Amino acid sequence: MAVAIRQLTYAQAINEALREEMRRDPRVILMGEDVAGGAGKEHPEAEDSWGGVLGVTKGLVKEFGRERVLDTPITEAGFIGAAVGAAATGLRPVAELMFVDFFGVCWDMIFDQGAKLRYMFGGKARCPMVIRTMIGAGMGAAGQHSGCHYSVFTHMPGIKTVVPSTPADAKGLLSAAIRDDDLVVVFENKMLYSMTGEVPEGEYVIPLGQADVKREGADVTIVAISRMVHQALAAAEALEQQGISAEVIDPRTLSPLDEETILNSVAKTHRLVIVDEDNPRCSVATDIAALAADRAFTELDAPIKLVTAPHTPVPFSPPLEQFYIPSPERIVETITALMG
Amino acid sequence: MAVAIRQLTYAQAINEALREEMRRDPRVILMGEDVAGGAGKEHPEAEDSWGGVLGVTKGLVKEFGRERVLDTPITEAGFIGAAVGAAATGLRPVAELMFVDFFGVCWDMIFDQGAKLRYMFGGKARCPMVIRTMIGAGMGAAGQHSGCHYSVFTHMPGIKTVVPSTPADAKGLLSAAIRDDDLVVVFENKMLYSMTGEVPEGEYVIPLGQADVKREGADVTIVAISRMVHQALAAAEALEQQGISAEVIDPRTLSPLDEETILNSVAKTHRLVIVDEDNPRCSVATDIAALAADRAFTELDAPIKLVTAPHTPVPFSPPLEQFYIPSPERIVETITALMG
Amino acid sequence: MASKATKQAAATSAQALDKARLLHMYEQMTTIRQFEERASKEFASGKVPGFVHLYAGEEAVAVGVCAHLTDDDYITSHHRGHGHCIAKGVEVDSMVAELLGRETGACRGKGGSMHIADVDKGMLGANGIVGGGFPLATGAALTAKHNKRGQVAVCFFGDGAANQGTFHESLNLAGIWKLPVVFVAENNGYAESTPVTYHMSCRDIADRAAGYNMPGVTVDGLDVFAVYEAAGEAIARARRGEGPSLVECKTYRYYGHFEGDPLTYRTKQEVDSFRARDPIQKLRQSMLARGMATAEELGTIDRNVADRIDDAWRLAQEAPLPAPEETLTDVYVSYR
Amino acid sequence: MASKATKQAAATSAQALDKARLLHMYEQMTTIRQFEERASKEFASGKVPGFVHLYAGEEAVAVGVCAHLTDDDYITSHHRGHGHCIAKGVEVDSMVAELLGRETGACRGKGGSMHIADVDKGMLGANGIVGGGFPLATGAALTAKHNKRGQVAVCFFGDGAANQGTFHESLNLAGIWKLPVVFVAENNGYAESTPVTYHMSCRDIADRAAGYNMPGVTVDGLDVFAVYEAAGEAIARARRGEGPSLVECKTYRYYGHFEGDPLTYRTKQEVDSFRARDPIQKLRQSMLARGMATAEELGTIDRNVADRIDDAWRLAQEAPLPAPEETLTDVYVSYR
Ligand SMILES: Cc1ncc(C[n+]2csc(CCOP(=O)(O)OP(=O)(O)O)c2C)c(N)n1
Ligand SMILES: Cc1ncc(C[n+]2csc(CCOP(=O)(O)OP(=O)(O)O)c2C)c(N)n1
Ligand SMILES: [Mg+2]
Ligand SMILES: [Mg+2]
Repeated sequence: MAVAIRQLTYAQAINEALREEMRRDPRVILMGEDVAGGAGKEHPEAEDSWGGVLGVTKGLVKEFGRERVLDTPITEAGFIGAAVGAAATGLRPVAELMFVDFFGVCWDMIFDQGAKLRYMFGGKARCPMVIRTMIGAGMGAAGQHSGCHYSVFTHMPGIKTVVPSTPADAKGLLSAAIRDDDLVVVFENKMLYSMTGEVPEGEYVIPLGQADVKREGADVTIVAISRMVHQALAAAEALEQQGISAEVIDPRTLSPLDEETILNSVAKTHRLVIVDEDNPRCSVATDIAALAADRAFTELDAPIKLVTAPHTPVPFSPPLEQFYIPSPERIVETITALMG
Repeated sequence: MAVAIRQLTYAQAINEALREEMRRDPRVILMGEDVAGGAGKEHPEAEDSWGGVLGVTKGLVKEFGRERVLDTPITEAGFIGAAVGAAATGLRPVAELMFVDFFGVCWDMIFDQGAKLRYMFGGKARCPMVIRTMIGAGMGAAGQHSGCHYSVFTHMPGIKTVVPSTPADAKGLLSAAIRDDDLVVVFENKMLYSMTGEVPEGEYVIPLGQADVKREGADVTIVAISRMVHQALAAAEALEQQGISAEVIDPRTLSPLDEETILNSVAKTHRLVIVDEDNPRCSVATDIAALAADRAFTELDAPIKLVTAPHTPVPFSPPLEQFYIPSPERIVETITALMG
Repeated sequence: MASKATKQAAATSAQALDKARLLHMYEQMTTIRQFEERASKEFASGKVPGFVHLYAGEEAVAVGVCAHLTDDDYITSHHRGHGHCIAKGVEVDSMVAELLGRETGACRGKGGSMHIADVDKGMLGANGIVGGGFPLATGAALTAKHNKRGQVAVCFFGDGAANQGTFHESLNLAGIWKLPVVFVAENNGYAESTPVTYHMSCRDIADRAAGYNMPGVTVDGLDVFAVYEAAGEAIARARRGEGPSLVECKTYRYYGHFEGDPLTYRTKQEVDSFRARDPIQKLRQSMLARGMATAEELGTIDRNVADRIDDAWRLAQEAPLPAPEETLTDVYVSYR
Repeated sequence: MASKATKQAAATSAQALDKARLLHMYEQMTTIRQFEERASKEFASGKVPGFVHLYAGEEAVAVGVCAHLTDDDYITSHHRGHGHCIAKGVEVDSMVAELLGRETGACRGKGGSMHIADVDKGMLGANGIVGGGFPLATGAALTAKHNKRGQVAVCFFGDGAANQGTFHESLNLAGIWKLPVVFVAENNGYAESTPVTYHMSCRDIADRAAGYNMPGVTVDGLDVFAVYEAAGEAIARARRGEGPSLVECKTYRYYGHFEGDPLTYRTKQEVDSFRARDPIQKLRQSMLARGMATAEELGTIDRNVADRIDDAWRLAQEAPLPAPEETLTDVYVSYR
C-alpha cells in the first residue's frame, strides 16, 4: 500500500500510473496518435514532442522507448483492433482513443471483437487491454470532441467502464485497469486534467466495482459521475445552508456497478437524484434509476430525479455549452423542489 | 387512407412500403449489399438474384432499375456515409445495414455525421434518410448477427428509432420513416419476417411517436418492444387464466417515445413491467423505468420490473439462445410474483 | 451555369486565366492568409473558444481547386477548413461570427471553427472527424450523378486522413460507380506532430490511386497554377462523366497543428525553407512579371481585404450570443 | 521450433516437398472437402442451426499457406473458416461439436460455425464481421515482433473484404511497422451474389499492395504448389523481419455463399469450368504422375478421413448440450 502523499494533478496521476505499471510489467505497451510525438524526426526536441494531444503521456517514451510507446497513424480501427489482437496473444496494450467521440470509427473492434472474443470462444481466450479516452464538455471543443458516451460502453457486455473523478482515483483505478484481465475503458474528463489533489506515492490499486461516498448525508442521495461529482459536491455545500444534508456517491466504475453502496444509501436517505453529463436516453442515469425503482422501491419517499445533459449534441457557443452541462444550481433546484 | 385489407407477411409489408414510396418520390433510392444481387452479370436469372440476404427487397430492381436500387460493396462506412452525403444534397436514400451488429463499422457516419450535421450547422441542413436493419436472436446466428442494439441508437440525439412488431405497423412506420426529414433507423426483427397479418392496401403512414395498445388490461402494464410484444401477448393470455389482466403497450418508436400512453396506462394499472430483448444496462428498458420512476412515481404500487436479455453477448447453442431471449414464462413468473 | 461553362473552358490552362480571374484568386488567397493571421492573434488574446486549426501556407490548394467550382458544386472539408470556406465563397463575416459563437455565425454559433458549413454555397462542412469527409463527398457526387447537370464534388483531405478506412472505402465506391468526385490531398507533411514519412507506408498519396484504377497526380501545392491545372483536368473529367480522380498537393502549414502547438517537432530551418517559397508571393511575382497587375492594384486588394476582416471582427464582437435555450433547437426537423 | 525450421528450409520450392509432407497436404485438403460435403448434407437435413459457409473448392489456399506454419504462428479467419481451422490443426471432433452447439465444441457451443477458434493452435477465430480479421492479425504480428522468436501472423480474407476500411488501415500499419504478417486474399470471384468485377475498382487485389509499399503477387489458388511457393516466400520474408506481404489466390467456392443460397447469380457452365480444375484432383494427379503416391495409398487416406468425419459426427451428436445457465459465463475473466 501507499506511503507518502503529495499534491498531483489528475494528468500527472495518470502519467504516474502508466509509468509504474510499465515498470512492473514489460508486456504493457502504449499505443496512440502522438502519445510520444515527432516519430522518425532526428533533432532532439522532436523526441517526446507531444506526449499526447494534451501532454498526459509526456516523458514516457524517454524512459520506455519507441518499442513500448508506439505513435500510430490516424487509424483507430487499425490500431485499436491491433491492440485487441496483441492482447489476445499475450501483450497488455494500453491504447489511447484521443477523444471518446472517435469511437464511431473503431467501435466494431471494441464492442464486437475485443469485448466478445472471450465469450464467443467459450472462455478460452482473454483480452487484457485498456483504452484510455477523453470525455466531457466545457472546453468549447464542440459537437465531435465533447461527448461522454460511457453509457454506450457500459451497455455492452464484455467491457468494463471506469470514470475517475479525482487524481487519487485516477491513479488507483487506471493501475487496476491495466492489471485487469478484461477489456477496460478508462474515461478521463478533460476538464479535470489540471485539477490537483492528494495522491499516494508508489503503486496502489482501487478495485473495480467499488463506489466511493464522497460526502456523507442523511436527506438525499446524489449519485454523480466523473466531473459531475464536483458539481454535486458544490450543490451539497449550498444545500447545507438550506439545512438539507446530501450524500454524494461516486460509483467510480459503471461496469461493474457497486449496486449495494447506492441501494444502502437510498435506504438511508429515501431520496435519489442522479447527475450525469451524458445524454439522457438509455443512459447510466436511467440505469441507476431503474436499479432503485426495482430494488429500493419500498425505501423511496419521492420520485427519482435525473439531472443530465439534454437530448442534443454538444453546442459550441459558450452560453449554450454552459446550458448543456448540469450545473450545481440545477442540482440545488431539483433537490429543493424534491424536499419541499 | 387505406381501403381493402389482406394478409401479408412482415417481409412483404416492408417490400410493399418500399415500392409505394419509390413510386411516389423519385428521390428515394435503395442502397445496400445485394439488395438486388448479381450486379453486372449478364444472364437473366442473375438480375434480382438476391433481393437482400433474406429476400425482403426482391423485385424492386426489376421495377426501378439499378440507378435506384444500388448494390454496394462490403463497405458500410462508405455507403452509409454516402447516403448521408446524398441526403444532405437532396436525395432520400434508404440504406440497408444488413445486420444491426455491423453498426460498429459505420457508427461514426450514423451518430456523428448524419445525426449531428443539422445541429452543428445551426439548423441549416437536413439529413432525410432511412437505415433499414435486421435485429434479434432466435436463428442461431450467434454473437455477431443476433443483437438488437436499438438502445444505443435511441441514446443518440439526432436519430429516430422505429421497432415495428407487426406487418401493418412495419408498412405504415417504414412509409412514415421514408417521408420523414430526419435520420430514421428502422429495426426489422428477423424472427418476424415470415409472420403474417392484416395489412391495408395502398399508401398509409403511422406517425412516429405514437404507441399502440396491443391489448387492454387493468392490473399491470407490460411495455414490450419488437418481437417481445408477441411474448408479452402470450404471457397476457396465460395470466388471464390466473385472473390477472395485463395491458400490453407497443411503443412502436423509441425515439421519439410516446411517454403519455405509457404513463396513462401506469396511472390505470399501478404496476409496470418492461420486456426487452436488448442487453439490460443503459437500455430502453431502464429508460422507460426511469421515466415512470420520475413521472408516475405516486401512481406505482409495486417495484418496476424488467424482463430482458442478460448482460452477455448472444450465445450460439440453441438451449443457450433460448435462455437468452425473454420468454412468456419468465414474464408470467415476474408478474405473478409482482401481484402476489 | 454560365459561369461554370467559362470555368470549364479555362479548366486546363493556367495561361488562359484572364486578369480578372487572377486578381480574384490573389484576393482569395490574401483573404485566407489575413483571416488566419488575425485568428491566430485573437486566439492568443483569449477571445476564441475551443480548437482552431489554421490554413495559412496552404492557400494555393483551396483557391486553385475552387476556381473551377460554382455554388452548384459541392466540397467537403476538415478540421482545417477556413481556407476551403473562403475559396468556396462563404461570407467572412459569418465565419468570424461562428468562431466567436455568435447568433450571426454561419452555424448560428452551434458549430464553431471545426464545423463551419454553408450548404447553399455547396460547402458541406468542416469536419471534426479525420476522414469524415470522404463518404460525404462521395454521397454528394451520387446526388450530382442523379441530377445530371454536370455538378462535381471535391473532397479536401490531409495526409493523415489518407490512412483512415474511409479513404479506401470511398475511393473504391467512387471508382466502381464512376462518380463525379475529385479527392484533393493536402499533404503538408504532418498529421499533428507525426511526419508523413512515418505514418504512411507509401511515398506519395497519389501512389494509392492505382489501387482504385483512377488517375492520380502529385503537384506542387505551393504553386497555385500547378494546382489549378491539375484540378482543372480532374474536375473536367468528372463533369464529363468519366469518373473520380486523386490530386495530391504537396504543401505546408505555417502555424502549429492547432493554436497552442509547441511545434518542437519541426526545425526553424524547415519552416523557413517553406516560407521562402510562399504561395501568395509566388502568384504576386508572376502577375507583376507578366504585367497582369501593378503593385498598386495588389496593394489596394491587400488593404481592402484587411478592412473586410477588421469589419468582420468588429461586427462579430458586436453581434449577440445565442440564447441558452437555443441549445435545444435544430436537433431534428420535427420531433413528435 | 524444430519443425518450423524444416518448414522454412522447404519454404520456397514445392519440388522440395517430400512424400510425407505431400501426403499430409493431400489428407488435409481431403479432410476439408469431406468435412464440408458432410456439413452441407447435415445442414440440409436440418441438424445444423444458424448460418454455414462452406470452403469446398478453396482447399489449396488454406493448406498451401498453413504448411509453412506451426502452432506458435497465428492466423485470423473469417465467416468461411472451416478450412483454415483444419489446416491449422484444430480437431475435427471439436469443430463438428461446435457446429452442433455441444459442450464439447471448440467454443463449448457458444460460437458456432462463424466463430470457431483455438487460440492454443494459434487459430484466432473465424469472424462474423467481414474485414474483422485484418487488425487482429496485425496485432498478433505486433506480439510476434515483441516476442522476437520468428513467429508470423497470417490473415485470410475474401475479395469482398478487400473493400473494407480495415484492409487499408491494417496494411498501412503493418507496412510502417514492418510487422511479420502475410495478408492472404482468397479471391473466389464473389462477395455473396456480387461479382468482384463489380464490387472492386481494380482488377487484382494485389494491385493494391503498391499503395502500402509491400510485395503483392497473384497466384492460381487452385494449385496448392503455386500457393505453397508464394506463401512460403512471403512468410520467410516476414520471419526475417523484412515486413508484410500481400498474396492473392484466385479461387472458387463450390457451394453457395451460405447453405440455402439459390445461386442464380452464376451459371452451371461457370461452376463446371472450375470443378474441372479441382485442386484436390490436381494434387492427386501430380503425386501419382511423379510417383509420390499410389492410388491405394490415397484411397486409404480418403477412407480414413471419411471414418474420422463419421466418428466426429457420431461423437458430437452423442455429446451433451451446454446447460442453459452457461449463457451467463465467460463474459469476463472476473466481474466485481
Ligand atoms: C477520427 C479522428 N482521429 C483523430 C483526430 C484528432 N486529429 C485532429 S486533426 C489530426 C491530424 C490530421 O492530420 P492531416 O489529415 O494531415 O491534416 P492536417 O492537420 O495536417 O491539415 C488529428 C490526429 C480526429 N479529429 N479524428
Ligand atoms: C461488416 C459486414 N458486412 C456484411 C456482412 C455480411 N456478409 C457475410 S459474408 C459476406 C460476403 C463476403 O465476401 P468475401 O469477403 O469475398 O468472402 P467469401 O464469402 O467470398 O468467402 C457478406 C457481405 C458481414 N458479415 N460483415
Ligand atoms: Mg497533414
Ligand atoms: Mg469472395
